[in-house]
Amino acid sequence: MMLPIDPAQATLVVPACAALLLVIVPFSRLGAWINMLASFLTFAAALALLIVRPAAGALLAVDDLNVVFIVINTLVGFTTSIFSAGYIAHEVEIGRLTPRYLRFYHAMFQFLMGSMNLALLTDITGLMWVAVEFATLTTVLMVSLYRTREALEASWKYFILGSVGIALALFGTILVYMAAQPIVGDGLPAMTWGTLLANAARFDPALLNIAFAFLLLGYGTKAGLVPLHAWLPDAHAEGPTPISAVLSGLLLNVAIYAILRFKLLLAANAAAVAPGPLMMTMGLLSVLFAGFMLYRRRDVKRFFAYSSIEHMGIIAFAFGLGGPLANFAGLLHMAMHSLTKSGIFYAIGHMTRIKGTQRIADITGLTSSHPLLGWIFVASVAAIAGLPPFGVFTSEFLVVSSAFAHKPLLAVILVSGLLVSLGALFLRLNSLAFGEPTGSLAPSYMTHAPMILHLAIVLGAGIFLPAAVAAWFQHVAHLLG
Amino acid sequence: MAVTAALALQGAQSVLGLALAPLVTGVVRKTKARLQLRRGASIFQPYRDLARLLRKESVLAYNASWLFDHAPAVILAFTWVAASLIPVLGTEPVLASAADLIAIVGLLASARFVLALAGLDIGTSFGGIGASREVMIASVAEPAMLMLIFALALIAGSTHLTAIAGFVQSPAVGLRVSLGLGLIGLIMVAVAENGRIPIDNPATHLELTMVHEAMVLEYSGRHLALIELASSLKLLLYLSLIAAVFLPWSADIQWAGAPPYAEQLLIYLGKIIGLAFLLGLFEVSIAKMRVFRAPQFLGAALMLTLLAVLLRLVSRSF
Amino acid sequence: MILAAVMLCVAGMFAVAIAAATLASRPFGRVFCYGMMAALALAALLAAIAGLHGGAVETLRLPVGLPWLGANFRLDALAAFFLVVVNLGAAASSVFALGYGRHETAPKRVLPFFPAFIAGMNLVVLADDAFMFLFAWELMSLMSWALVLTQDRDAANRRAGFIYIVMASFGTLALLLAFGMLAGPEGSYAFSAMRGHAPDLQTASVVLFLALLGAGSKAGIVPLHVWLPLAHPAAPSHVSALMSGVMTKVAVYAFVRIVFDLAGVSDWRLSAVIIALGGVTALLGVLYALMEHDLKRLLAYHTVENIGIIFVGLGLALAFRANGLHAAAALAATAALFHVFNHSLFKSLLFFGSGAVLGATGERDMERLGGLIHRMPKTAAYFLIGAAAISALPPLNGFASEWLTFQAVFLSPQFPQWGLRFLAPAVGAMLALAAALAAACFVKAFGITFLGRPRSREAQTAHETDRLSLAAMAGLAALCIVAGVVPGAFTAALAPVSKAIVFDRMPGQNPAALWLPLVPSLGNANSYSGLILFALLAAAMALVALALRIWANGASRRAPAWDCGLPDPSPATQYGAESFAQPIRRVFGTIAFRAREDVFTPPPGDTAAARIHVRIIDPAWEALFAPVGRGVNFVADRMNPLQFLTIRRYLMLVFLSLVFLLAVLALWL
Amino acid sequence: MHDFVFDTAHLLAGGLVLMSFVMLYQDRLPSLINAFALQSALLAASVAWQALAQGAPHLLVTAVIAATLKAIVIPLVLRYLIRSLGIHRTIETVTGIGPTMLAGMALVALSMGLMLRATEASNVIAREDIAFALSVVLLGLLIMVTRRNAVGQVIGFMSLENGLILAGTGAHGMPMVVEISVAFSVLIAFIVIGIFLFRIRERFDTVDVAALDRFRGERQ
Repeated sequence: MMLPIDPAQATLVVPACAALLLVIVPFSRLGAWINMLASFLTFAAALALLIVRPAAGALLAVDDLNVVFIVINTLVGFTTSIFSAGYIAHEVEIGRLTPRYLRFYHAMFQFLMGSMNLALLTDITGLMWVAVEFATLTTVLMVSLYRTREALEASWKYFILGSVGIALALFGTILVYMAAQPIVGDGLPAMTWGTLLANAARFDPALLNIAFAFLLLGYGTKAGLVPLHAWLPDAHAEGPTPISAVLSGLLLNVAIYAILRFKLLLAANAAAVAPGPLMMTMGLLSVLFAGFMLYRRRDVKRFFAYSSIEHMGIIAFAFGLGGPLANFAGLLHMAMHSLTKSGIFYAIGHMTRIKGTQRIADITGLTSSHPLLGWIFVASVAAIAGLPPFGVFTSEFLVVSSAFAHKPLLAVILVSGLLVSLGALFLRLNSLAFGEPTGSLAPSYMTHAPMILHLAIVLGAGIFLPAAVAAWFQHVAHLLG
Repeated sequence: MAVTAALALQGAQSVLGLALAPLVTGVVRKTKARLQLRRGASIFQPYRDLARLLRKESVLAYNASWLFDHAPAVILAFTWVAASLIPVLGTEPVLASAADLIAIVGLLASARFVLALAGLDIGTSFGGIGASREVMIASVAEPAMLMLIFALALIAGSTHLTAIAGFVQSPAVGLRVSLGLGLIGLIMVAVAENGRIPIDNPATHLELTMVHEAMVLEYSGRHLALIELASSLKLLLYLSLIAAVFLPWSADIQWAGAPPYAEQLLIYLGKIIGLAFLLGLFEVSIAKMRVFRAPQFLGAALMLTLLAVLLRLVSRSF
Repeated sequence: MILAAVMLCVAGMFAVAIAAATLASRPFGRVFCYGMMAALALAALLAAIAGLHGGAVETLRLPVGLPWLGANFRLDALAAFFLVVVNLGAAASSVFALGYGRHETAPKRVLPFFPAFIAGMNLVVLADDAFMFLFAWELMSLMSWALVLTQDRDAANRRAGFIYIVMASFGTLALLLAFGMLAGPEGSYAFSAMRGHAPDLQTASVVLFLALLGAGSKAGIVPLHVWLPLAHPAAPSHVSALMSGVMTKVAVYAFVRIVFDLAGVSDWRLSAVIIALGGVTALLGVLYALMEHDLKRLLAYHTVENIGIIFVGLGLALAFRANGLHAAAALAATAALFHVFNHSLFKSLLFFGSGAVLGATGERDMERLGGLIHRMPKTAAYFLIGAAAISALPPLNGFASEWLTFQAVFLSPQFPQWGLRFLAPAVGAMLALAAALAAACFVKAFGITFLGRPRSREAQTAHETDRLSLAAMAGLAALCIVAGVVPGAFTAALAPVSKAIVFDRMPGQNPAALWLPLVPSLGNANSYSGLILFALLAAAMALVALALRIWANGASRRAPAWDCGLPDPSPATQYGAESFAQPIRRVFGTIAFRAREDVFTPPPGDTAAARIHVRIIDPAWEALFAPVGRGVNFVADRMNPLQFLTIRRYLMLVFLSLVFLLAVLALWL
Repeated sequence: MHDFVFDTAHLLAGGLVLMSFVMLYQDRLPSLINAFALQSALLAASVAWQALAQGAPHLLVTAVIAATLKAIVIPLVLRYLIRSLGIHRTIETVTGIGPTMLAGMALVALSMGLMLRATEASNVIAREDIAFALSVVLLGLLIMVTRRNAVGQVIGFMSLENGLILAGTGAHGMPMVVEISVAFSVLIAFIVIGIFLFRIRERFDTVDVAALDRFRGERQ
């Protein structure tokens, strides 16, 4: 069959057009519908990428690695658009948002999706950097949507730290170009993944090392790795809940993806220092730090933001460990985490909307007052804590076991970190989901479908990982070396 | 044929034990009385007491349950079975394979379990005192007893009383340190288990010192008769245990075709009466101790028996 | 074939769980769920018995879980035996719950999890690779956690649930590391691959340590037991029965599977550790129980004690096996496994009894019970049987297995190592002490709860529980008696298991004549016949009854209690749980728990009531758990300010880490 | 000819680093802004020179952008902001000037040591530029972390971007896309900052970041 544009371009064009359209459309309801439709089309295009793989164009190149990410990205984007329709509508009802902001919000949402897709699909390091930059700026604006003092401060913090990180990333990108330029010559080839990877072995290792230091810090800031994490909790806590879901579920993945790409270069160059130890150190640091920070959180969204930091740490650790098994585990964990965590944020959206507060202390007894929501939440938290029968258990099992096989001591540290954060998760779950219900008992009108869908996928992956998916992930894992 | 004969012998032994038990109590009481320069009742007084109690009607408290009603028979049954498993005439009761020393201790424990429950049944403070003190004492006495069994098992290579008795009769065994320690331990345990001075005073009705008597305070008539019979049977049991293990003199069985049960019975009676006399002597010669000293007393017994075991482990010659 | 049948039953259980989630609100939901569960558990039980007799090893590989590993299941003698334990308990508690379930205030919080919990336990026993094992293991924990939180309005239950889930995950991670050790760097996680290579001493000891942490924390080895008396009683009684009677056995299974089968630990020093731990656990467990006056918590603590006895047996088996004394090892192993079976019987029975009492009076505190034998005679009778059995009194099953354990202890002179020779008798003394104390504790439990005068209005107005509950209790009580009277039949059934784990079986059981006495070892003539004892006792009682009928005055008269002439009408004057345990508390508690009694007597003329206040300190909690909690809080407090830095300081962090990295590169290049 | 090219590039790049030091030294906002404007002008010059040296005319665009936007427009706007917001003119630095300068020296040494040894392969101008660029970037960061004042931090950030542009132009034949993106991002960044400053003006009495940090989440 002959499409006017191939699916890869579609994942970019659709959001772009939708964004323009949404800027124009004044009606919020219609805007929400357009938003959903566009996200769905993007998702469909991404799914199509699984079947028809377009040839690498001038700017876009689809390979097994970024297909994994693009599918997760668009899927969560789609479900989030469904969730945000109900959520934002309610925000307008209670007058927290005005329709003007709403138009802005929907346009920004599509713009964000588009730029993230671009970051994932592009073949040019510079272009990827631009896309990540746009994604950052968009989210900064969306975090500041509520205009409260807290929101402003959160987005200011996010903006400053984010732009510094972005600047560092750019410097790293330039350094990579400089390392490549003597070998592959001037111009675009020296910024194209394909040629870079092909010739990485002959690059100046010293330059690559410095470049990776900058890139890890730069994109690591976006991934929220300790000690670069500072923006993440507040940005999650003060922005609209759908944006928290997107941040945790998607933007962090994009940053990890960028780091992985560059890690490939270093892995291909024998003389360069192995990036593994660095990533493992930051990963373990993040796990332990987030685990302990969880105990003192009062705000439910900030709480789960720290849990995201912890899981980014696990993922960084897994990829830093390297080897097919660990990489497989890292990929699986990333997929499972973005699904589960976004689901949790949907649930939080429901409960904060019902109870009208984000304070953990003011939300109790959900399983009694709202059984469906409450038990979905319990299941999701159990899943994020790494308990079966959910997919996170599988990935954490693989991470720990492969770590233990090669670096037993690190595995022990990782395990203790996991235990600390599990304790915090269930300590808070105790008061959130159980006990005497407090606050409003009004039923939740918003749809539970996105949560249930995510939970179902995670559950299915935990029980039965289709051989096709596994083989695909394994192939990617081998790519990652 | 042989089996039926053995069974008959076993039955005879059991009945004999039941018949002798009050006599032993009588002998102890008489000895004590004499040593306290009283004339004291005849050694057959316990039989009269039992007969009198059996004639009387039994008075039950209003809230006495079926457990309280049936406990005495059960207690007597358990004690009786335990007692009849101690070899008295000859060394091989046919049912010996049924139970070894551990099982005998277990049977006594069952009896005590039921007795303590019966003490709690009416819901009086005295029953409670008796029961709680009884189990406290038993909780130290039983380990001591088991350690003794362990020591004997180490020496004789079996926990079976018949095997042990047979072994100690064999010329192979002479005086052993471990045996001596074991004997002392066994005596201490026996004193405690039978509620004798210095642990308990079978004759007292001074509330604060009662243990066994406090438990059976609410019993009367035939129930009390069964309890009394059971306790004297228990006393006999321990005495004949000591006799079987530590006084291994018996008639030469190979003397004639038919085993000389008459002689053995006489020897056995001699041992028992002698031990009963010694017990009386022991009881009048010391004073009763506070109930919370009892654990220390029994703890000493436990230590002695454990020491016996360890010595035995160190070297065969002990 | 058999494995497939069991797997089908497990699948059915999951189906019931899903169906129950929807039916829970309906009136017939309870009947449906528990009825189906009873049927499925019975079917699985029969299949497992068949497997235990057939003795064939079956394996099954399902294409779920990890794609390259699959989900492997294996049914061998060991698995079959524990399947019997699991499904027997499951069937009993399902029957019990059919009646008892009426008392459930929130069926929605029980019905969906109950079947999944049982299915998870079955899967743990069947799993044949590390992933499936841990998956099922953690599933079991999660489901039971949900059941612990049934009464989630009660803060104590929430705390119990929290401690439980954390301890459970701790155990899971420890087991994960243990499997990691066994699998080796590039090893596979299939058990069949682990069996292949025997680990060296160092690996073996680490594995044993991790297994003790993982399985031991689940089974309730002191000092990892603290969650157990909190969590088990919090659940509904039929679930408490499962958790205490069955789930701890699954933990024992995990330990046996890892240490005996997979790791093949063969070093006497390691076994000495297990023996010592078992002894300490048994003793401390029963002492904890004696200090307790909450009926269900008392029972939970007794689980700790019995787990200790079981581990002593296992440790002895390991020690004998390490020294190549296979006959002795067989004796010890059989004793341990037989006790596993017995304890699952009477512990479930006792929890059912406590559940019946709870349902009838709404009370768990023994200080507010009493006299129930008059209002709940059947329950009282069954509870009494269970109490006698757990107190190791002949001729019941508890005594049979403890007798075997003692026989195993008595074989310790065979050890070539002095350490074991001295350790065994010492632990034997501990076991004896524990047994005697257990008897004392159950005199208290039964006496205070069922005897005496009622201590509260609820106890006065209690009614006998329903038929099905009674039926479940009756069945278990009957099994307790049967297993005590003909232990040979059961130990004979255990022969293949002991063959599997210690390469030998206990002698002296020919299946033709199971009524013959137990002869544990051919070396000495020791033997025990519950049957003969039972016959003798029956005969003796008959004779006594006959004699009474002939000679005694059969008349009885009811009258007020005499009580030395001055009976006090108030039930408060009878002995309570606290006062009954006071002598033992003074003797042992002062050492074990630093127990202190503060007596307050008002001055003369003051009419205020005198008060006694007993303070008991749990050494395990004080030494282990409180410090961990404090440590976590301390670190969290120290780290928390990092949430409140100024943006400039955060920038400083970024800047410094950048400079650090560059400096490192500059120095290394 | 070649060494003349080299010397000039060297001179200009060094000038950037020098200006960074000057900015580091300033403790008054207006003079800080002046220093920044001067640095941007120098940057424009060096970029232009690079365009000549490399024969890459498209670089002139970057030079023009730098010259107009950074050297003229932004400083003006900043001055206007200061006046309109009535920000007190002196900015309190975290540490004294002396330690800051020493730290700056160390940073320059670090970047030199790192880069000059690293980029053996690439041509001379490139390694000079990249070395200077790195030190400018680091110094920019240092300015950001040593200034308590939002405007100060923004300026530090922009001088950091100057360093980036220097590096980008130094990299031989680096495609257009980068410069555009840099300029674009600076533009957006500045717009957003502007928005922020005004919002902050609405909400707070000062653009002192410390005032912004009063809330910092959960500290109620």
